[in-house]
Amino acid sequence: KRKELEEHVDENNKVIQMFRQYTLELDAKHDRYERIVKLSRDITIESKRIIFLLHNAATDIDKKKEQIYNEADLRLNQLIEKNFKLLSIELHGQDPYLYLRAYTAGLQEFIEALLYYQFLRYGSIEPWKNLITKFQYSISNSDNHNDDKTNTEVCMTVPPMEFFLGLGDFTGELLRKCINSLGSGNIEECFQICNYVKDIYTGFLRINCSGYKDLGRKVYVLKQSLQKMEYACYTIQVRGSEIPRHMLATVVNTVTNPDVGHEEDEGFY
Amino acid sequence: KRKELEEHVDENNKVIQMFRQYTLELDAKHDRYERIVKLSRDITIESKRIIFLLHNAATDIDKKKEQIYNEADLRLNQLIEKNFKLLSIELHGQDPYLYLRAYTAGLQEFIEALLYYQFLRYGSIEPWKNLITKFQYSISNSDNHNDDKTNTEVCMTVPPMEFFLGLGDFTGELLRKCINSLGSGNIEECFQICNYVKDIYTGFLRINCSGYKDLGRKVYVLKQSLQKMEYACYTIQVRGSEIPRHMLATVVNTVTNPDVGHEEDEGFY
Amino acid sequence: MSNIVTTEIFTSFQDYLHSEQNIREEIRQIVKEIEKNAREILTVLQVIHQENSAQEISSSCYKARQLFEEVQSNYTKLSEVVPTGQYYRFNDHWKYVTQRLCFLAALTVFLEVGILVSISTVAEILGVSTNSSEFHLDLEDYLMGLLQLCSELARFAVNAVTSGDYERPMQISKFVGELNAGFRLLNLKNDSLRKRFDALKYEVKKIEEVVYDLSIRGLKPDYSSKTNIQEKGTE
Amino acid sequence: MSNIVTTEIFTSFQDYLHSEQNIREEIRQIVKEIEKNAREILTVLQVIHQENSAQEISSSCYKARQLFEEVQSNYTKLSEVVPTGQYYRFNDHWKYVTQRLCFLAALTVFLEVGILVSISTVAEILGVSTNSSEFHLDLEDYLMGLLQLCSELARFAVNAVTSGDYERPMQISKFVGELNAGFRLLNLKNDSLRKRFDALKYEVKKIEEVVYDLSIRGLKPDYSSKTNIQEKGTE
Amino acid sequence: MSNIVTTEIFTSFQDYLHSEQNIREEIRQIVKEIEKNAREILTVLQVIHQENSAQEISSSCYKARQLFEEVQSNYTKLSEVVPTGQYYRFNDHWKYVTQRLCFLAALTVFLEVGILVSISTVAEILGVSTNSSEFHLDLEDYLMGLLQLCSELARFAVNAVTSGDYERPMQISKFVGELNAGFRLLNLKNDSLRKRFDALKYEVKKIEEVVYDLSIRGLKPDYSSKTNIQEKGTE
Amino acid sequence: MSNIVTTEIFTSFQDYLHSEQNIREEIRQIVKEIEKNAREILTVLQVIHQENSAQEISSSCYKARQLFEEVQSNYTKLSEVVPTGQYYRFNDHWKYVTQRLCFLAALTVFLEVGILVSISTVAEILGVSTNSSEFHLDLEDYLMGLLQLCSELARFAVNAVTSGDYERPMQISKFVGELNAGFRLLNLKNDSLRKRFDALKYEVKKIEEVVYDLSIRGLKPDYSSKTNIQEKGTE
Amino acid sequence: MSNIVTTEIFTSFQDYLHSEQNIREEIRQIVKEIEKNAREILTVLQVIHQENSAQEISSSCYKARQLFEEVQSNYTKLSEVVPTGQYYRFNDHWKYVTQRLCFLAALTVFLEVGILVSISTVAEILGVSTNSSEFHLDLEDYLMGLLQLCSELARFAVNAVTSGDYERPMQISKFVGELNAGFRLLNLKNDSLRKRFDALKYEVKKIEEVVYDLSIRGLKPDYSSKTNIQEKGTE
Amino acid sequence: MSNIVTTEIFTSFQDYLHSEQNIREEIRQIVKEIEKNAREILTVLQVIHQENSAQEISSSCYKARQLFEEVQSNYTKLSEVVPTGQYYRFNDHWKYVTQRLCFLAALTVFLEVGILVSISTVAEILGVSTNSSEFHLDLEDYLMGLLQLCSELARFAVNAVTSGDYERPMQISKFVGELNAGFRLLNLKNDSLRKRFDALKYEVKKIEEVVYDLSIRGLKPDYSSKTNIQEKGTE
Ligand SMILES: [Mn+2]
Ligand SMILES: [Mn+2]
Repeated sequence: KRKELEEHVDENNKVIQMFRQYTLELDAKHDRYERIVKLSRDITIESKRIIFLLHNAATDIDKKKEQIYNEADLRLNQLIEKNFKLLSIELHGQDPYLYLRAYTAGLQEFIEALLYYQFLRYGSIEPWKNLITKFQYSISNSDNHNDDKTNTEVCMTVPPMEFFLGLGDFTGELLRKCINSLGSGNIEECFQICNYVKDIYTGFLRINCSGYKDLGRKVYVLKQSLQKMEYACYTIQVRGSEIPRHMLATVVNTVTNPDVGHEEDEGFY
Repeated sequence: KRKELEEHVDENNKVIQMFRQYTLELDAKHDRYERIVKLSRDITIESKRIIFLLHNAATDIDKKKEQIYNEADLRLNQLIEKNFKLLSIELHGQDPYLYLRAYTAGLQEFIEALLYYQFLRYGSIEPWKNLITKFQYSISNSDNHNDDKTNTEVCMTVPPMEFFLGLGDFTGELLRKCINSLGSGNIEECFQICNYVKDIYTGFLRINCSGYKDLGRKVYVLKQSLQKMEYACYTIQVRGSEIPRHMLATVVNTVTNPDVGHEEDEGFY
Repeated sequence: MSNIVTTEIFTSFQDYLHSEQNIREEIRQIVKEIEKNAREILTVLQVIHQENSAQEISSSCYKARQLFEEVQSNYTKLSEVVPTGQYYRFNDHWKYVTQRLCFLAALTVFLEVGILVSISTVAEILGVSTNSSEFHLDLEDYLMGLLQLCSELARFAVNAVTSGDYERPMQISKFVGELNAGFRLLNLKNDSLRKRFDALKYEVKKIEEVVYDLSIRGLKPDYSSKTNIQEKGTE
Repeated sequence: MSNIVTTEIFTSFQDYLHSEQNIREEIRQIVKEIEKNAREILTVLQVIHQENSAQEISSSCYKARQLFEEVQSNYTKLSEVVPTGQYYRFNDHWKYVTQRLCFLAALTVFLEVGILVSISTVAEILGVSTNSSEFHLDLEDYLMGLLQLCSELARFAVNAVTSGDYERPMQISKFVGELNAGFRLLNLKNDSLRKRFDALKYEVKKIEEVVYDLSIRGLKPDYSSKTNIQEKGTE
Repeated sequence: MSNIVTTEIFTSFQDYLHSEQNIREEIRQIVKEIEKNAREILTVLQVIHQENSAQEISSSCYKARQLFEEVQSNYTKLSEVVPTGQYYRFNDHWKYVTQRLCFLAALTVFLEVGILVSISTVAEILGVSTNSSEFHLDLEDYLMGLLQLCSELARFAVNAVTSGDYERPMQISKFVGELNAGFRLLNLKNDSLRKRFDALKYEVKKIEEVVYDLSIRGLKPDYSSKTNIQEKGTE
Repeated sequence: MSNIVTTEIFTSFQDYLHSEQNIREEIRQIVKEIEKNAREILTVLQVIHQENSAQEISSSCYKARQLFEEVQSNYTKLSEVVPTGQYYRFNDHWKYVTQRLCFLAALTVFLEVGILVSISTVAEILGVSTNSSEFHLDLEDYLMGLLQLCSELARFAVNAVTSGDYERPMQISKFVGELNAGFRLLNLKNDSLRKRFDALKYEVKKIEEVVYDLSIRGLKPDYSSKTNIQEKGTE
Repeated sequence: MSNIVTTEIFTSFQDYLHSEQNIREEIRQIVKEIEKNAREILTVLQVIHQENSAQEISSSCYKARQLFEEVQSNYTKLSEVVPTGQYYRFNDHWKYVTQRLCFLAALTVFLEVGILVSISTVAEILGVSTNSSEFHLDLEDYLMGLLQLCSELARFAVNAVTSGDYERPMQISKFVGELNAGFRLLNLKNDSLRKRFDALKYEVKKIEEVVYDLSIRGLKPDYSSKTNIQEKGTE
Repeated sequence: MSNIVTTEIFTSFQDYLHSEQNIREEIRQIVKEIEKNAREILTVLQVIHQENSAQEISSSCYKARQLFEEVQSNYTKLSEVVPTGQYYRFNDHWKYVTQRLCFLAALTVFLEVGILVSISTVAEILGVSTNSSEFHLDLEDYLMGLLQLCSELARFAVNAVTSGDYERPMQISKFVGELNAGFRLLNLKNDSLRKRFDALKYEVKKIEEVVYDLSIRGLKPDYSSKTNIQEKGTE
């Protein structure tokens, strides 16, 4: 498009010829970067929505819970099958670390969503090495219009660091969940989450975070969250001291489920 | 899509009904905001490319110059006719200030490109009130599928502030142009640009910028740029003192255009 | 030549900024008045935290309603000063106090009839439009007001018990629970609303603790059997 | 239970970080060596700014070439330490010195034969691959090196005049002019390259001033008639 | 010639700057002493947080009063050092410690007689004027002191319960409640006073929760029937 | 009972705070006007940077003088609003613009008669006292103004050369050199004055380089032989 | 000639700088090891926050003691690397980790025998001198460690209650209260120690509230009658 | 019991902190004096930038030498105040002024005899030891002083030309060139020394441009034939 305008440049000059080549390279890199940023942005938004959806799974009706889990699973898989596949194709043949800054936000948010889903549904999370097996794709080489039907194996690069940054954010969602549980009388869950986060915190303490500013910040936030949860558990214990602990859950449930509670009240008081 | 999952929410509850409505409103706003951000980003990138193109107009061959100006004009108009039109449609019926933060970057970069184009081609820039006349659109109401062919008048809101922020950036491009001119021996242009920026600076001095942080920062940068240009002009004058001023341009031209210069050298020395 | 053009360009900008500053100054004066109103309404309604205030609450609501009339006339002034279609250009000035007044209106209505006030009713109480192309009530400001209400109600629940009123906490618990469920429907961005909503959980927890304290001591009134909760306020 | 899982997860992370730190430490040691090489080459080539250095230049280039051999072996070591496909994970460590070496290689070639060195030749001089999936020379680092070269040449032009060499400024003027034209073809983002390129304008200006000073005093050699500019260096 | 004029001008400035620095140095020394006094008074009054400290409180107040006499003589020194009409030029030096002493004076008076000390009484205790054209007590510093007092009293309420003193929290609740109502009347600017006042609401809530805890367990003394609250302190 | 006392205390505070806010509001309005004056004077004096402005300078000084009369009447208003002995309580409001006006007055006097204006003359031009117990001109503000002047003169020296006026830089060099020597005598604290003074050395250098550029080209007028430098301005 | 002198001067500097860099590198390696030890000790002692950890505490202290032996040998290495009289030249490297280890040593001793460890005991545990002319333990680092201890104990008090251990908070409250009183005696400069101490008051409050929560529910063990608190830890 | 132990521990700390603050205060007073000396020496030596100052330079050096004697006695006082082995604990106080005095001593020696002063000579001039276990002159401070010297000499070169002294720039060019080469040998860390050294290249360039300006106009004296450069200064 611009060709005719540049006639005034001496195309026979060797320097100009060199720089023509350099321009192509630079432009290709910038364009790819922009495309990856957009892909990452989409992943971020959808991951946030999945987390939102999962917070609604705090219901006692198992059927609804199962439905929500199934939908979350489906949408997480769609991210893997569609969005991350596109991302992998962009990164294929490139040094992924060159573009990491462009997609780290989306990747971390996805990991946060995935871990939260795993924790809710299965009570524990999968390690990094399981995660990376999900990101393997087979792409048909249909770019060239001949009948070459060979496939190329492609995979997403997920540096462990991004996994642990996502893990840090995940504990933020656990804090929300823990305090919500307390408000709705689900005491055992509250203790369970708190202990789980305690383990994670102790895990991070063993890591030498110096030189990794992001990680240090996450651990700091994690400690804040943990102390809020510990204080919540403390409150339960202190209040529970006024009646026997084993009756506590019943009382709290009675209190917070007025519909159900009404019938049971008769027996209790 | 999510409908079936939310059965556990009591849809007969009045509060829930109210919040269902609120959710629709909030989501519509966020979605519109996201769309506007994307439109603005496209405008930014294209405006930067037009500025880049215009810097290549520093050639002595008038025909090439004209070609570049024509292409810039075309592409600026495409932005107005296409991208800004889409933006206007998004903003139609909305309070534009609600979304200003989403599109101010693109708008300012466009203004910078437009002013630079005007300055290069016509030697002066148009005021804000001329600019806003360019952004008026007529949109057919073809949303409803009947034959209602009435049109709606729509226009882009360009607050004067964004115009002057763009104007500030525009002087940054003038600095580049001025120093380039000096390097290529175009002395008169150098003085001309410097004086032009002096006027703009004096104009800004009369404005009370307190409370407008962005504007204050632009004026600060402007002063830096101006002093660089003033120093460049000073250098010309001081060096010019060693031979009569009227011969200076010739000498510098001789020096910097070796191809042309070779023949004239004979006459001069 | 260019000098004259430049001068013209900048003179009109100067006028523009000057007139903007004038508008802002006028807005600031009116908002100051509204803030004073809000402070007075808040002071009037603080009676709920005093011991044995049950009887005084309805007269306080009445006083608040009178003060809301002043608020209305101030918002009318404000809407005349703000140019049409530029609500969000200036809304930083009144955003905060409007949220506060949404809280106060919602509290008044809660005290009067025990229900959640709708955004259109609040708009009416403040005397602003519900049409977003006029001077209206922003949805997010209304929602922020509701979150402030929850915080006040948590404190109210505690103090009601101190005053020996064991029904109020039950009413508040149900009310805040419903609000909480409502908020969970919203797709919140990582903004101030989200942050405030995260804090709501702690208030829900606090209220539950009060209800729990009552129930283990057998002080919990048989609230759910009282079908006519709204009527409580209006009696 | 979860405790064990957690422990496992973190232990492997700890190992990962540990091995990363080891790699970084090794890289740092090698880069330190390369920096030392670069400092030595720079010192050797500083001879150009001394008075009447014309004769010594070619022997300095020779010394520089020898030092570049050490550089090569150090880059080979580096490429063995950096895992395949992770060039950009660690490249902050050698980015700066590589730019500097691009500058020095380009300066050497300019002094030797008066032409602009290509990126592939620089890669060869440094002993790194040109294939971007291996340990290669980054295009932006090469370009930054060229911009540093222009800055050095501007200084060289000034000092050459002091030494009475009036041809060198003409050669430099032409060379930097072509480079400038080349850079103007690039679509630069608002990054460090762009900033450095903006500074280039001032160096171009400085060189033009030198040429101008020579020409008004009739000291300008009839440079353009010398068709064989490249040969100047090799003579 | 003009050189001499310039020199003269600057020499006289030098004297001026020098004398200012001397004044600041003197102020700093005196303020250091006052800070030491304040620290000692605070340490003496910390006894309130210890278990079963009821008997010791009045003797602590007595010790505090003695220390305030030292404070007075230090403020007298200070007022002699600060030039007339320049109170606000230097007041950054003593602002902070003065706020602290207002808090300590107000705490002492509260412990002694259970009432809110007036600004003129605090001025008297510190030995400064109330006339703003002399070395006086700034209103904002007094108010900041009161806010610090509320914070200390919230802590006191908690510790009193631990010591089994269930009346103290009731007294504190009433006292802080009134202070809170008072502050609510003020139209505060968006400054440090405002920020500190915003923190007050958390302390009020904390105290209310202590009272709540007593109420629900039937530990709340029938405080309102005791008409003679002031007398409690004076006994 | 104590409630009434508390209320009374706070009501009187409210009056106090209210009247303070009114004073600040009045000050702000007047300072706004003074800032406008200052901006106009600055704009008028910008003529010095234009090409071939020599003739217009004296008429610009005349215009500036007229504007300073408005400044005077505004400072008179200001001095009436600020209560006696509270200059330093409110001086943040006018500090900055006063420094700017000191700069502008010093520039005007320099353009008119080529000498350094004294603090008492500036005080006179602004219409304020020199007695520090009244509404006066603070020494530090005057010094800050002089430092701003040096910065403007450095720019002026450059632009004067561009206009072909080779005497002006000599005059400026001498003037700024003396000011620099004067400031060097002062033992400045580590404050804003110090920071600004540190910047002065770059401006001195800049001006020296201008004089250098003229010298080496034989353009330096034989300035020292002109004994009557002050007269230059007054002609 | 002078060239040779200059070169000699700089060559000797180079040696000097080189040896300094070597020292720093060695220090860095050893400090890295010490940091690893500190992290391990911290991890081991985290057991206190786990539910029902009472039995495991003494075995954790034992493990910590073993790790401190590694710490000792590392400090010994460190003291050999740092030249005499240059402790403060390099102490930025180990300052932070030393504070951390003071905290950990103090925590271990508190868990073992319930008393405040003295600086000389900590020095012994770390294997450094107490004589400030050798490689010693700096007083400020020890104090910072104590403040870190208070923060950990506040968290411990909360988690102990959750585990049903109601005596621990009483012990902690007494211990931290005494530390707080001690720090209050110090006239701290406005440095990091002061900032950290300001945070202590929140931790004291936090612990007091835990004790309050136990008191009001009648869960407070009759702590004061247990005269032999130190023995608790040693059992 | 343990209370008493704690109190004892903290009381001894208080003494410790108190004595440290006294040492710092003493140091501050002495350093203030030294700063005054440094300011005076700098003022005396500023004569080099005045026109036609050649004759006055040696008398200025003489005055500077006298002032250095005061400096010596102040450093002696300082060395008595600083405890053995704690030089680096307090050296922030005198670091900056010592660098400045190194610069001034080096300038004096350069003006006197045209050579680079050695670190031991500077230590002698300041009256401090060169033995790093006593109160000594830190190598980095000496190097910083040399870098400050280069900056002053660049300015001197410009002003010498203005005064018509065309030899001085040649001397300076050679001197700074050698210093630059010396610094280039050093492997500097990324600290303030490095930053300052990076600035040196601009000063070298500036000086080279001055020499260039002289060369192209045929004003360059035939400097290299003057073998006895050092003698220039001593004449
Ligand atoms: Mn999240
Ligand atoms: Mn731009």
